[in-house]
Amino acid sequence: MRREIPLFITATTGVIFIIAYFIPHRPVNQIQQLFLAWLYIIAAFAIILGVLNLLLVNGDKIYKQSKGWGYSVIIILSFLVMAGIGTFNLGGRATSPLEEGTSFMWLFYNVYYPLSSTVFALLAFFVASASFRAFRARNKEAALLLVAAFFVMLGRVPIGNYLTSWIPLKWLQLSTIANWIMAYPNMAAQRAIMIGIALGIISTSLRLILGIEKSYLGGE
Amino acid sequence: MLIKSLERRRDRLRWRVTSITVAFVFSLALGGRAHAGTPQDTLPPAPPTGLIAFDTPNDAGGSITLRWIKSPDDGAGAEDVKGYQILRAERREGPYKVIARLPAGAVRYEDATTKDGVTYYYKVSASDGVNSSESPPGQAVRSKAQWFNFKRLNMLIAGIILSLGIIYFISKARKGEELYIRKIAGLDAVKEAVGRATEMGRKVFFIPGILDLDDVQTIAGLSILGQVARLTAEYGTELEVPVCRSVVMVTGRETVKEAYLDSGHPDAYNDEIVHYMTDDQFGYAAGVDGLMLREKPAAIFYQGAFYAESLILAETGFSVGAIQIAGTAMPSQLPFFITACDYTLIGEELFAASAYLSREPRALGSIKGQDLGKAIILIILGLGVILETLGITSFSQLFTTQ
Amino acid sequence: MGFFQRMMVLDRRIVFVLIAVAVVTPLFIPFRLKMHPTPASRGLYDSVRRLPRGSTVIISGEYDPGTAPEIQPMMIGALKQCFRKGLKVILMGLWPQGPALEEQALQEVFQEREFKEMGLRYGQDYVNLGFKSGGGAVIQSMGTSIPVAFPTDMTGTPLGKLPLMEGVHNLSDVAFVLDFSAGDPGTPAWVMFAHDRFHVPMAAGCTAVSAPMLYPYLQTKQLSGLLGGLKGAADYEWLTKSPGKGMQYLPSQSVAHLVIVIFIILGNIAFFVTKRKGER
Amino acid sequence: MSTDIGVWIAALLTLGILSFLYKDNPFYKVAESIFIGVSAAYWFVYMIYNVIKPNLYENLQAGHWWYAPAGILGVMMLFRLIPKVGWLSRWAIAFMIGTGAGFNFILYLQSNVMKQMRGTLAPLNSLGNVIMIVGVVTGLIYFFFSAEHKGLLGGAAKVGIWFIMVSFGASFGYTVMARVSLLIGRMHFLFSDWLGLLH
Repeated sequence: MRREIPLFITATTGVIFIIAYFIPHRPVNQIQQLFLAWLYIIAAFAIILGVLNLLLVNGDKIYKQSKGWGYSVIIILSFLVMAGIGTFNLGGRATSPLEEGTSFMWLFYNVYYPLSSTVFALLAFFVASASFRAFRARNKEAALLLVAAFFVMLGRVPIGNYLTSWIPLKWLQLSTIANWIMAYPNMAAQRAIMIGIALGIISTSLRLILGIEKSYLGGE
Repeated sequence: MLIKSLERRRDRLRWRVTSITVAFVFSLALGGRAHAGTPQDTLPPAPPTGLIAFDTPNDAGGSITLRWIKSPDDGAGAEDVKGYQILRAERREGPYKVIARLPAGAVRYEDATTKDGVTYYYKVSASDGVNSSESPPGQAVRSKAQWFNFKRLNMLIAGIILSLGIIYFISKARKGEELYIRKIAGLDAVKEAVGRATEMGRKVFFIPGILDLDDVQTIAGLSILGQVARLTAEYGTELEVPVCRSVVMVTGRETVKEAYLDSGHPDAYNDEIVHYMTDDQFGYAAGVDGLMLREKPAAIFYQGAFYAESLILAETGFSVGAIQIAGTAMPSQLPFFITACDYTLIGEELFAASAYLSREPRALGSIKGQDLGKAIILIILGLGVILETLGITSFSQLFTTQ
Repeated sequence: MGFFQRMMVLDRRIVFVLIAVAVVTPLFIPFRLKMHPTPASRGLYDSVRRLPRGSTVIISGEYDPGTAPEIQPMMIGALKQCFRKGLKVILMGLWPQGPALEEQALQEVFQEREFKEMGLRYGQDYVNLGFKSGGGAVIQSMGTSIPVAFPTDMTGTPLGKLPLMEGVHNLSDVAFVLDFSAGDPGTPAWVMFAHDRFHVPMAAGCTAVSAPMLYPYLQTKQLSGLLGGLKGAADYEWLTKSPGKGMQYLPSQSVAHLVIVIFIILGNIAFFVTKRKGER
Repeated sequence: MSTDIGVWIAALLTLGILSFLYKDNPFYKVAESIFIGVSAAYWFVYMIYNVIKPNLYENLQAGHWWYAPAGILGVMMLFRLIPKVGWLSRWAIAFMIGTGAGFNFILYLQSNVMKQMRGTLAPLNSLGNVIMIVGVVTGLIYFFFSAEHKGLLGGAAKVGIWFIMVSFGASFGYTVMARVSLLIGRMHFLFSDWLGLLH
């Protein structure tokens, strides 16, 4: 029963969502709408599960005093502070913590915002150093890749226009070449890749619905 | 048809005559003031004609579609129509209520506020902003839901063909029948890289990506790890697999152990080959970076799902002079791997390589089923493009989806 | 050790400093830019321009602070263009960070006199429905009924109390969708559900990382326009004639690109020179 | 220089993350730990206020009993944290997986296979069309695994990989563009909002 019921649920929901595409009639469309209304709620619980799991893992680290457990304390504390202020809507006169001007939003702008954006900003530095130290035209393919990258990188910023605006033939100017690369060769290859990936996803979905693929059920 | 349209034209003419008479009478009554103003203000536009109302096909009910021929004064030099109003009643004689206003030029409206089973009557009126004129009511109409959306028949056929193909190949693979998959060029490089590490007496590193075991790329990466481990066991080269997920560590250990057993060197295996570092993305990247600088491996494999850390790892790997072989289906990381590594398995090549090595029926059957899909698409593209070039477009129309 | 060999073992922190300088310096020098908007950017601008006054548009935000420098100028541009055209705007997001950043964008727009003077009212001219988990499934549900997916707006007001939502029951009452996304769920979900299944015309803005992958949707007209990364944002500011951060950042972007291209060329020269020496 | 405490906190946290560039260090790790905790809290609060409250709680309160199964499945999802009844969470996971599979099967077939194929069916009457058709066809051939890449097929696959490389070049350029933009955004914050050197 531990495996049969989940397999049955997967198969039924999957089939309902497929046939609802072809059959607009009751009750199929109503069942689909009901299942959808459930889905966001269950998806929200899945995210809450992830949050609780993070707390448990870090709580465990603190309990066992394993390496770097001090950072786990910081993780849990900062969670508790922000989640507490948000859930109980502390320190704000608004009816919802999500309104502008609440303490929760203050934390969002002054703590979450800079941290989240700086982590991504780090990557610019790594791209720069890898450009210098690792990106090599080691074969014909890589050389082609880099040449296309040059055209796009320079053609997409004003400096590319200044560098080539003296060329009387418009189609030889960098921005025109970049537009052309994006709209034709890039688009064509991306489409081939897109179709390939889509076929892979279709086949995985089919295997899931038919119960051939059941790795999501885990061991046992 | 012809008679109908003639009748309509006659009606319109008659109507026009009356309206002109009315306007004339009015203008007399108003002491000829109308002549001084703009004449359109008193002359309503000719009404729209040929109103048809029908249940909207291929839908879930609750909708009726209307079509009409626009008023002859709409555009066509007269420019006397500012817009149309849709009127609806539940009895032919009314009362009619305005349910929508549309801009000039409209010839179609979908009333999506109907109740299934209720009989409705519609009228369309053309208005010049001051006066309006109504069409005669259309025939009685009811909305209902349909049991099949025929506009989507082509999708049904495509879905069935593709599904049957995949199921056929999976069952064939399960029966143990030999399914051909071409050799993936990158796999030859694996042997070469491990060989070089052996010659130089340095380690081989294997990084199975940073996602958990629920990602297919990680699973594909691990089956390549099996192959690499078999080679290091045979050649007696040291292997190191730093991972960032504890579940991946457990499965990774099983994979490597099995490979060492298979190749007859169980004594060379120990659990420390596969070791956990940290779950955190950049912490992991920094940790592996440190390991690389210390151990200076001669060959590094990156097989699995990668995000931004790909760049940091591949750069350090390059700087210690290792042969690097990557494989991932992460589109935004592939360009960086291609320029920083010696060989890269691109997207589906990773899955094909893993199926090629593991001979796992599900994976193998799926690859073949997808190939069938690609073959069909290629044939359709070939045929369709030739026909399009010859000016025949009806073939392509078959593939338009709604 | 030769010059090139020494270059190869250069501490990467020196490269870090160089790129920081390349990015910061142009911020201090005012440039006057002449933009050449890409056809894809123009497509988005034109399709919003052609919408009849008073029609309802959905603007959805799937991005977070990490990608805001690229997407936020687009969001601001879209709000400005829609408000100027007198369009009714429904804001929402499939990422929880989206609605908060949309609120920030609104505040920034209303700081400008032009928009302050319009006297736009919440609930009447624009609403923010907030976030819902479930990705594309949310859009599918909106196709049949928006109130089932969003019983309330972001701060808990029932949709029935918002005048703007009176005539808007499902996606067929929406004239256009503008989606600004930084990943998954994002633009592909909107294309698949809103455009392909419910036939609502749409255009998108995305981070530069995902732009190349979305080009196939442009050719098939599944998207009527696409803003890609900071360049797309700057194009949009140029087209709507309201310069903002997009155009302000572009000079830095130019210099950084040039520096990176030079880095790659130098690195490759060093690589081939040392390799040839090694072969000898 | 700013006098706003919020800006100062934001600036210090920004510098904490940037210190990773020098090397992995405690400042970075503290900033990062705060990020992990705060980000989890943000998601948590949004789930409660934007989903659980309006879609589940208020619906149940209004007597919409048909939302009850969603609540039950949702709670079952959380059982995963309790080893003894963890298997029950599979029901909820199965529901999500089934929905995803059902949707994906149709959506990808329609939007990313059929519509893309339809878009490629064009007459060979312009250079653009020729490039598009050759690129799509040869690209698909490159990812065709049932035949060896020899002869005509091998040639086509070779052309396919060139197309793929050009598109990866475009991705490369665009990704670099994205990373740099984010850095500019942060630098602008430091020099303008915090230090007040820029306007």
